Amino acid sequence: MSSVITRVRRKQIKQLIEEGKRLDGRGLGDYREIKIEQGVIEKAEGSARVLLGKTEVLVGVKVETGSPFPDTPNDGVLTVNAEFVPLASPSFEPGPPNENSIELARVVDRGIRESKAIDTEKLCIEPGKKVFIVFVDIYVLNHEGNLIDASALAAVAALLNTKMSNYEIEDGEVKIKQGYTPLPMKNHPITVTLGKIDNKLIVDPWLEEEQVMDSRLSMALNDEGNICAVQKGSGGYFTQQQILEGMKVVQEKVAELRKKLKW
Amino acid sequence: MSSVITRVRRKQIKQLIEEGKRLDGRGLGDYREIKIEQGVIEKAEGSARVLLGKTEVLVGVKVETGSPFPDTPNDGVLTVNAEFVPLASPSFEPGPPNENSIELARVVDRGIRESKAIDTEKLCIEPGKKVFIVFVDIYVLNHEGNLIDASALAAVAALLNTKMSNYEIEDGEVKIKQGYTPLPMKNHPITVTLGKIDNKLIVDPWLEEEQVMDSRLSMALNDEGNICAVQKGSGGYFTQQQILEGMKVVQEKVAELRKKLKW
Amino acid sequence: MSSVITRVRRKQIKQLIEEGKRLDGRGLGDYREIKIEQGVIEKAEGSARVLLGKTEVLVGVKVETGSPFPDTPNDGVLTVNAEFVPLASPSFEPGPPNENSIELARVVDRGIRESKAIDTEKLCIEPGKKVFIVFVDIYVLNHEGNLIDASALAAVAALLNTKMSNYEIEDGEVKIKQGYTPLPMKNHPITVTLGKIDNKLIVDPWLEEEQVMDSRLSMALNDEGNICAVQKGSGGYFTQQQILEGMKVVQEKVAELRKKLKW
Amino acid sequence: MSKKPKKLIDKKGRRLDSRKPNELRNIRIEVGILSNADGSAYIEQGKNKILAGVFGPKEMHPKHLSRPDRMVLRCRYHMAPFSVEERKSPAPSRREIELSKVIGEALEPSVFVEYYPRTGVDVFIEVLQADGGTRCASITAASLALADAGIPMRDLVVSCAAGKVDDTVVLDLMDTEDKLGAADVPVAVMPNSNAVTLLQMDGNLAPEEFEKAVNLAMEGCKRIYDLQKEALRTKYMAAKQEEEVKE
Amino acid sequence: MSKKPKKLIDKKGRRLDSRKPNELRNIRIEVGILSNADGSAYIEQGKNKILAGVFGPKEMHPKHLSRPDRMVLRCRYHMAPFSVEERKSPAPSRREIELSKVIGEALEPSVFVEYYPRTGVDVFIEVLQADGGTRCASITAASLALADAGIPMRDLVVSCAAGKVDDTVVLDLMDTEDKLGAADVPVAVMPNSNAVTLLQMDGNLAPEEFEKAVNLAMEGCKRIYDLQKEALRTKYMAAKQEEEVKE
Amino acid sequence: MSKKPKKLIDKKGRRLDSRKPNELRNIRIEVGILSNADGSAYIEQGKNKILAGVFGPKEMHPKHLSRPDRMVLRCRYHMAPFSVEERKSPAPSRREIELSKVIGEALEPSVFVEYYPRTGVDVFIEVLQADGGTRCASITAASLALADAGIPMRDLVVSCAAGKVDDTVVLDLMDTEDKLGAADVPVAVMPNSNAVTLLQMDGNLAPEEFEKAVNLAMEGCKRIYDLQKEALRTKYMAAKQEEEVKE
Repeated sequence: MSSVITRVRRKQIKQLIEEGKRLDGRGLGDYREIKIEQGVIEKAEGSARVLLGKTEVLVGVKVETGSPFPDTPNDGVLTVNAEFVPLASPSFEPGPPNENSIELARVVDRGIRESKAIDTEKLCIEPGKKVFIVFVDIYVLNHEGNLIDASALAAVAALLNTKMSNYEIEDGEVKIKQGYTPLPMKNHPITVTLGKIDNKLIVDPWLEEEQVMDSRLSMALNDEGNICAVQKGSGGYFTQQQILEGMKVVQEKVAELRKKLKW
Repeated sequence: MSSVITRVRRKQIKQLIEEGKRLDGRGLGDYREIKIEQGVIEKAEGSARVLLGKTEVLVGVKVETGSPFPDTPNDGVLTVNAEFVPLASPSFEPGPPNENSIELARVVDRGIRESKAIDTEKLCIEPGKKVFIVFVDIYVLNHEGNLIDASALAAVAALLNTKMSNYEIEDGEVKIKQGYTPLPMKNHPITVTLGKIDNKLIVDPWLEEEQVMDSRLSMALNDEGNICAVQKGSGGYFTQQQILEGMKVVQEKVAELRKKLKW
Repeated sequence: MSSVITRVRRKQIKQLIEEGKRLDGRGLGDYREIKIEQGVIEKAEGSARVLLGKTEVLVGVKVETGSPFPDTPNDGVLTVNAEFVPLASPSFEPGPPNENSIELARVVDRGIRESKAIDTEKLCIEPGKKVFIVFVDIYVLNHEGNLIDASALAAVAALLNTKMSNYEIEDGEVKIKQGYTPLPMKNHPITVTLGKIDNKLIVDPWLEEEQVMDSRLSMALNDEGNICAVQKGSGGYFTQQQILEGMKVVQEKVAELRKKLKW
Repeated sequence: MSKKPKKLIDKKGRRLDSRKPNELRNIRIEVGILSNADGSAYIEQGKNKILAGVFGPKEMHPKHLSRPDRMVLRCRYHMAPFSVEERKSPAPSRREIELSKVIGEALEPSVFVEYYPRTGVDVFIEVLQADGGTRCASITAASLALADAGIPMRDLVVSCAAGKVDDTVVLDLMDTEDKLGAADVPVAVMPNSNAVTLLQMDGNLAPEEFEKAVNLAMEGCKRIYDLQKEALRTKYMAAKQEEEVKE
Repeated sequence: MSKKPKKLIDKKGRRLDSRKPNELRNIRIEVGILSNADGSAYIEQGKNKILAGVFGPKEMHPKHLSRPDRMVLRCRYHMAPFSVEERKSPAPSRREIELSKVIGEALEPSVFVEYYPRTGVDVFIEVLQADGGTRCASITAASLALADAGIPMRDLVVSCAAGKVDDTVVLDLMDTEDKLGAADVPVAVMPNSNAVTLLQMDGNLAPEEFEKAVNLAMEGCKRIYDLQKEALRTKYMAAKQEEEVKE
Repeated sequence: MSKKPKKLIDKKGRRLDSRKPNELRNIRIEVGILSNADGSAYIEQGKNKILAGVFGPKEMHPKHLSRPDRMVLRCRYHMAPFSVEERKSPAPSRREIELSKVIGEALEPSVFVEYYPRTGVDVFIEVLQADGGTRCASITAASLALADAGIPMRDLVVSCAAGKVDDTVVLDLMDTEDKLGAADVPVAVMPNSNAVTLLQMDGNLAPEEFEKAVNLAMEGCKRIYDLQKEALRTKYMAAKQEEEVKE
């Protein structure tokens, strides 16, 4: 793997962070530059591209009809999938989703699902029989670190951009009508990820920091500022104190990110 | 594979068997201690755990509704699956079933199916449309040899322990009612496996004997003492004489095992 | 792989072709001996075995009922699959189809599909609900080169040999009646493959020539002499001039092959 | 498969295809018919049509499967999608995986595996048309393919089934008898040593019936053994002739 | 699952199974119960029944996954088909793959991985019956299995969840509470150093509720830690006795 | 897709998107846009949006696929699930597998594979939006990505399709024309030597129409070749400028 970091570089990153600085000039609590572009894939019902520095994630949303789950007959279905496209990193291999891409998809999924971002009841066409299925496909196009925040942001931006065909029920069959309706959204979860390097917490770790950091903590907050999903990852540990401290940082950064996301 | 046996050990086992003895003190025709425990998994419709010496097999039975096979529209469906759980042996790898676990499942399946142990006609809900499907999942928890006999015994014990929800048909839909009915059983096949080591037949070979033995022969007998399934395995050969001799031993041991299985 | 060719042999083949000759005595534009045998698998609805020299391909056709594709509700379905049976060549591995067998199946499929060889509208039982599905299974039994031509020929021969059960619709159910009808065929595509070795075009390359040749070009022509499928393969290149020249050769050879295929 | 005929054996003791209870189906065997395999054989037994091809001895892939003291014999039994009534998916079924295992185990005792340590031999069996008893016919053909490949062997392995149909023990069951009969007992044997290398059974047989079926199957094996040897001889003579012509 | 009960906590503050909000379920732990694994443990927590087995340190397969400076810990969390209401396919689900990853990451910080470079340790977890909180109980058992295998460790890892049910923060959610409650916060910790090695959450919690839940889960972990140590001691004493008997 | 328009070409000879028969769609190409790939390019051709990334030359994994006398070029063509009308499963389809093969074979003749024996180059193509002619646009982009990676090459490979729509031979078919037209002839070429490295066709063309289509496609290729070279130049100038700024 060509992305393994040298010992010297490792030391340099740690030393800087000790001093409250970072290799790319950011402060410990700073995000890289964020760009959000919606509607980039015209053939998808919704889409958004997020650039977090050089990290690039494209999310496409397709809306199709299908069967509801037996235990939620009145709710549409949300499906989140993540592809680590092999051109995005020498560490990505072509093939079926692995534990890393599955974790990413499931963390983004939990943020959306637990914040009840989509009004799934409005996606019911015929209770127990036919509902809309919302496919959120996360496509990682360039991996320079912090895929979780970029993907979560792109997913919500794409959902906000999603329009569904109008329809009528005629003799039990769904007939597509003219015009579009936006996907019914009730909430807008924002996820912020922290890295821990030698007991310092940093925001938005980039690729080389990810290779140095001891541990990672991601939190998704909903519109009300409540926590709706948490994921500690990448080995290592946090003290109880660091978790609470981290929560404060996350609250601050969520407010910042939320401004980027217009709806 | 750490379970490969040394040459010295191999010689020792063979020599003892030549003398009619076995490493663990058993006679050639003796089973290890057998323990059968039913109802160990409360969430399953039926379950049983069998200990054959240190060999441990857990069988869980789930009963669900589904479609019958087109050529047997009036019969419920039996499905037997075996998992070689990797914590049971250093020789088990995680992954999809391999030829060994598939053979085990199919041998157990044949014993149950050919003896008509389950009254599958009573599992029909609506001919050609809806029947009960009985899933028998064999879970090998510790592999110390003779998985076939332990699994076959655990499967029948679990089926005898299986209760199904009562139901009514209302407007073509299956409605679950209160109470349970035992799974309709008509027969109780018992399987006995013999090993052949230098022309001696032994009963219930354990792990090290399996690594030494030339061949294996398993027979399932039904309540009437008829043979309903046979499987020669593990390479090697039997003479015609040994097969008939083996059949006699099996008849004897089946009677013995049958006493352990109360119903 | 035992089928790799030596450097000496390679040189010899090239030299001969330079002189307009081939190792097995053929001229550059000659096919190996072709044998077509139909109806070799009685249990299949249709079948044919083609020998192209020692290359042997068996095609079996099964006709079953199923659902049409949503965008062609009035058409039966054609499915072509190719198996590189491992006993046919040391270079074939058991396992799911690989890029080579998929390419073969798709090239044969295109020839049949684009020439509209099968009258798929006549395979419609109930528009949008039930149609006949024609499974064409290409089974490569011995690989001595030019699998495309042998397979395409065997596929059409098998389709011409295919008979379907007569049926009636009774209460929306398909009832099989006595007797058979031939599969409705409208066209008979013939595929010819050229190899390019040092700027010479050869017809029907056999195994060793395939290992020496720079590139391959296959063309399927329909009854009217129109081109319905083209596939350049195996790396290398053709000049524009060679393509047109090749087309002429193909036209000639198609006429020759067509005579072998009686219908 | 749809409706069970009243009788599988008629009043005169004849079976559906008019065979007597202890009669084999027509058998045709050819050896050495594939140009790429190191050894091969083709068998027709009734409507069964089966090809077997052998590659090896050769280096094992992957290497960690090789054994320092012996050759490893691997076997794949596979059915063509068009070989049966309803199209079969080409992906190996659980049945095919089990049969691959027991067929390999039936062939292995006949091979001097210790002659070629660290190597592997692959036996590939393709059922082109199936009509009951494919595992037996596969073993009969595969053993010839091994011999044709020049693998050193103790004896040929030959295989045949017996079973119970209506109330009679019969030889060499065809598909309908297999499906509607009471029991099927496939047996494989090395005739020289009477060593049974495959024995399976499913159905319902009293012990004495089982014994009778095993005996009948062994009897059938012996008859097929003659055909095996004849096929080998034919191949050998043809090869010899070809050589002589060359000289 | 069918209908939501009106209340998950009754007027007296008791939960569906009559536990108090900060009460653990019954827990039973056994260490060293498998004969083939290098280390093993079994846990029952409420109706959860979970087995953990450890193999290693040993050579890595495939080799290219080994690391020159450390041991690699691999973890597989797997549910038996009969462990849940509706039969689960034995193929690993996306949920099982994610949990395998986070459980492995929760265990790893406790292991001195640098002691055995180039080796691997496999942790296999089998959920035989599931009733909410399986990932936590799995970690508790797997850490004991690692200790039983003699893997050098800083501390045991112990795990427990807290969550919100109706309006109350409660400890150790069972299945119904997990499904119908407002939030679930599984936590794993090495108690000696208060190092949190697993933290997840889904649901909806105000920040102060989240803090409360984390604290309550840590509290639960400490109580289970005592049971873990007790189980290790029992195993150790039994092993010692056995040895003395032998001598 | 639902209903076939009466005419794909109107009375004035204009196509559905008002192009003339021999007119290309709008094309936008960028080179060197990915930070991790050794080379990369992005192309928009009509509504097609395609990314290509190249890694290598590098050691081959698995090793046994490497070749002692040459570099091995592997290619994966893949469509994003959201790139087409109905969501596509991310697992590679048979179509994607065939296209990966022919695209790789179209690119390979342009590379001096003998310069780096035993190594491998991976070409990854991701179709983010598909609108007909993706294989051609993919080749155009992938060849630039190879050049951007510094792989030694004889020439760029450029690709374009022609086809027959209604009764006219037209250039660069878009999706609707591809689906409803009479034939599609994708061609790839190294313009310096006029070497055709990809040629496929499906539909129904008289020989003279086929010849005309091939000629028109070659003509289109030449025009796109200019855009390719321009894109490379732009990348080169930008890189140079950046370097100068640094100095």
